[in-house]
Amino acid sequence: MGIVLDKFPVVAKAVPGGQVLLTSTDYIVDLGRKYSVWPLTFGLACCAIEMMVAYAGRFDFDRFGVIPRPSPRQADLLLIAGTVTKKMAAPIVEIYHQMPEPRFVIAMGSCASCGGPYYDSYSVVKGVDRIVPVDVYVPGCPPRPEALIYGFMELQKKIMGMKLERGGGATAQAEKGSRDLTGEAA
Amino acid sequence: MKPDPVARLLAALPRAESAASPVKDYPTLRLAAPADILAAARILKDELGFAYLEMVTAVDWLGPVSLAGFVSSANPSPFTKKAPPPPVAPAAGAGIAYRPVLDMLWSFGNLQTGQKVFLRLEVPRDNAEVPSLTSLFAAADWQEREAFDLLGVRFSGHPNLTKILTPDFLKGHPLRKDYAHEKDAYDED
Amino acid sequence: MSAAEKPAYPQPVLNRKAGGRLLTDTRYWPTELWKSPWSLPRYRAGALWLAGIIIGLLAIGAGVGELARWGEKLLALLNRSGLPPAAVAWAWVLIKLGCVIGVIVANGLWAVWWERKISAHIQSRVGPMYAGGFHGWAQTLLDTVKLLLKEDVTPAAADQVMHTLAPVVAIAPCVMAFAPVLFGTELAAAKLDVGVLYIFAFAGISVIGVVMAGWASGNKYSLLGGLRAAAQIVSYELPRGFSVVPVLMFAGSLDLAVIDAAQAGYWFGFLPRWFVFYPVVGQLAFLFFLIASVAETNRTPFDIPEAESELVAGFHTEFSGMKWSLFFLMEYGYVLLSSFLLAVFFLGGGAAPLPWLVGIPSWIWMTGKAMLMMFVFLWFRWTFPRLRVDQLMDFNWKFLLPWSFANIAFAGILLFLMQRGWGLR
Amino acid sequence: MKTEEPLVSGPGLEMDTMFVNLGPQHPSTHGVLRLGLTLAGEVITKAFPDIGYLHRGTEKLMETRSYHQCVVLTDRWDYCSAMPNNLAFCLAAEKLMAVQAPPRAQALRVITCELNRIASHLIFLGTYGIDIGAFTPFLYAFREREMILDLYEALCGARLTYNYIRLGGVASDVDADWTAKCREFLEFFKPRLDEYDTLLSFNPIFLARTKGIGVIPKETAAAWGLSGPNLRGSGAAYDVRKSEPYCGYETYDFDVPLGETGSCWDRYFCRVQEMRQSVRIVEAALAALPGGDLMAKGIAKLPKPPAGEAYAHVEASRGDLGIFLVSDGGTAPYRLHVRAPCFINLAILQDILVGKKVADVIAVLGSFDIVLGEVDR
Repeated sequence: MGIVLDKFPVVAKAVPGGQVLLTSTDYIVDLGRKYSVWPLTFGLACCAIEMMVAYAGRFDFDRFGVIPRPSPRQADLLLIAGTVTKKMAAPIVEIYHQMPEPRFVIAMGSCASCGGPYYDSYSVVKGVDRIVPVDVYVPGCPPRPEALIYGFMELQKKIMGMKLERGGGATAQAEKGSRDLTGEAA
Repeated sequence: MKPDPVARLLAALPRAESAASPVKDYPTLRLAAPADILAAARILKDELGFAYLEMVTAVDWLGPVSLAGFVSSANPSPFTKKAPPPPVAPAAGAGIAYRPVLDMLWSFGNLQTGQKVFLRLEVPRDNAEVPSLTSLFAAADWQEREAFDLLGVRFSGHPNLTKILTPDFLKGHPLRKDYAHEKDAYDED
Repeated sequence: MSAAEKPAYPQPVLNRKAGGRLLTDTRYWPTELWKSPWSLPRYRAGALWLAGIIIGLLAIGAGVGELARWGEKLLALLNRSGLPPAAVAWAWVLIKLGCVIGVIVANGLWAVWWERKISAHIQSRVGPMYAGGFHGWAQTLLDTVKLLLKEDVTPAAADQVMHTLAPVVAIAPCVMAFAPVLFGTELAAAKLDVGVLYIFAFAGISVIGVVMAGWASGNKYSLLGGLRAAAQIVSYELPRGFSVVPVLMFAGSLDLAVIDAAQAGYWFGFLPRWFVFYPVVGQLAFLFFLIASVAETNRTPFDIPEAESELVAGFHTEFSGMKWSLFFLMEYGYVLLSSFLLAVFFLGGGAAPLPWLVGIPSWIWMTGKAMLMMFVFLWFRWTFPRLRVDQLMDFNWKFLLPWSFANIAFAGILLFLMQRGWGLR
Repeated sequence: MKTEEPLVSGPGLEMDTMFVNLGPQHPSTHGVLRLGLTLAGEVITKAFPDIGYLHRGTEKLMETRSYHQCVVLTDRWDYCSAMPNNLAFCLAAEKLMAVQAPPRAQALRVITCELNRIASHLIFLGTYGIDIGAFTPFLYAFREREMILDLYEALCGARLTYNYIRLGGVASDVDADWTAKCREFLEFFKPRLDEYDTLLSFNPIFLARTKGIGVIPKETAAAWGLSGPNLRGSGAAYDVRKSEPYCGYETYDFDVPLGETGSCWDRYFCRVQEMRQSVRIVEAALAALPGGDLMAKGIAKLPKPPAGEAYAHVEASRGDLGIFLVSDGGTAPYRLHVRAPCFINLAILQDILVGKKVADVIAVLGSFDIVLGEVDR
């Protein structure tokens, strides 16, 4: 039932003053997405405790408009907080595909980024970017809540760079590795 | 006076004897045959009040661990361009009797007196078959499944002896010293 | 420590600030807050801001005056504008409909932000701050912009038509139920003399939308949530209806305007003749209606249909984007509806609490009381744990319903005494 | 307690059941636990807990790590209270090396472990409130916990994975400013405990949801091998700090709170009472903090303990955490088995969830206070 803006850039370019209209729509849409990124309540290991502390009173994630949503259908952000084991890899991919576009992924902690202290374990996926495209990596074991919030603000900067011409972040991305959300890399 | 559990067990089980190298400062009893464990557990539970099964595990005495069981991430570290070496290269200890055997361990506790008893049993590595204690202690259920999953010890009479920790597609028993890990979908880059 | 006793490896130097104080000095410790909260400057600034906002609103309200007058002026303007009477009637209906939908949507935006701020300050944190400037006032606006542009996911296992229809069937009765609701002494979209009956009739339909959502999502959690919602809302309709009967007996009619008029005047010069101040009967009826309304709107301690910790997100697990926000709009719509009903039935909607407060128009009093009652709804959510399904049903059928019947009997006795002249004049 | 028995039962009258996955991703499974529930309406007829979603195989990794490096991996088992993990491993290794930590280090170990017990029980208090539906105690509990984390940050530099208790002693020393701040926290914390009692412990709805639910008699608790507050909630007085005191626990006087019936509320209230006892212990330990150095002499950079087997167990916040350590004289432990209390406490769910409603599943699961890092290791 949401408004579909895929055709809007083409139409806006045809209209004489359209470019201004397009950039201002981009700005408003990105502002809306930036200030209401809703993560999924999804903690795996020790980083989940630091994520809960980031939601709690002292570091208060709610200042940025963040409400943890239990269901993947209503979540925009998949915050992988903890070690991704091989047995948990399939559910994570399934949850990622259940989330509606535009969706983002933060790999919180060194376990989610590259396997961390379990770099030579037989049952750990060495980094979540092997199974899910990741937008922001937050180093640390576990990263401090301030580090998580800094990583989140990096994601907000990336979201501000999204353009409707590039499908507003809803374009199909490579299924692995780090994700190029705003097209600067190209 | 707290009854001395080891003496009582030595009397009851002729083939058992007090362990030569006990678990430090705990009474340890080494059994001779797998069948003895059920009898010993029943005596401990019913007569001596050791109604608390604390631990069921095993040690694989094959030799130093083989590095094939560890699969580090193939992408080398940016500084050395090589996969990181294991922190400690496993080497055979001097004067250690490595033998192809799984040294089983059961630990029973008496909540009232705070006493502990350790039972040891050596079982051949290839078909390690031990009677299950689930009929006497409900706590044995998951610990035996873990021993089966990680070390490959079969517990006869266990209601649901299946994998509990490792992923379904992982073949072999990881905590065995000669475990070699076949690369699966999540290991390549 | 002398050199000999130095530990084998370097001792980490604590990151000391100047003057030997540790990094974690006491300024950031909450213990300071517990000692004298009023001494901290930002609390005084907050209090001044609040007082300023309230006085400003009252001044604007007094300036605008009775909205009903403006309504009549607009209607007179329309009549004079030379349109055919049928067109005028249609235009007038559309204007009223626009106003009602505007109130509901504005309330949706306001209530979500207000709830997040209330819950934050109850929980010793600050809530949305950066969205749109001072205290994140644009938070809900930006949420809506994002929700509008979310991909609209209909799960494969879901019944497509029912899945799309469920939010519509849920929100439509809520908007229709607002027709007879009084926003000031005469300010209502439709003056129905069966207002109360109409409201309860339409308020009961949206449970069908909820059950449709539960069943059509093809998700076991939402099925459980939907069936729980059906059981809860239907069974709490009864005490909600019966707890209002004493009010109807006192006012003598189902028309909201008559109920509102019956509460004008003051006992002993200062106590307003609101139904909530009727001895025993008024307080009990108010309490039962409040509890039943909380249960109707699926809010804690009765929020088992979308119990977050058990059923992931209850009946709206499989809804994303705008469809999900329609369910939220329905919930806050019913909270607003219940607040206005509480204000009209028990708190003498439109009547000033003290005789000498005359300058302020009735819609300010009505909205103020409704916001007060909405605050109670929002406050309940962050202080109560959640009841279990069967406890909730036992509470309704074994406590709330029998007591609301008994309350009707008490009302009958009180009415009999009043007519005999012994009770209140 | 079976909350609801189907009144009419017999052949052909069974209710058709529905299989629901309280899946690896669920708001109140405290991590990645999958509960396969077979539901008849709202009542559960069969429960199958499926774990292993956080199995990182640390027992295998430790066979190629030196003893100092193993201490780092112990923090990640029960990450809500990492100190007792370090302590258990260090006690086992010290038993092998026949080394004794100096008195000041032992006192510091007691202080940090008890503070960690308070922090871990505060996490439990917060998340159990959310499971039952009250969101606010979570925030208050985490506000107090932040103050403890500040103390840890000043002492060991980390908030969650401390790596503070090392082989033969502790890493860093405590100065006057730290002890003053610790006492200030204890003074601040005592009235907060009474506040939790009014806020949650004696809240009528909370009592209705937890009293008399998930009752475990003493014998069943012992048979299933429960430990810690779960066992003491059923009335069995077994606390490792009393039965086998380590690190000087016999010198502090504290009593062990016991529950009466073993219901969810008893387990919850045992933990709240334990926080009060931990405050008493920390105060006593701070008062009688002996001088002296922090590390035992003769611990090499790459220790090679003599061949042998040792078992050491401590009273961690969640139960009786034991480490069975086997050394073959090499630089790495030859075999290390963790007697994880959460792993063993979780097994009882298969038995007591039958006959409960879905809401009770969350109440019972929450009352066991499991941490998946320790369940799966």
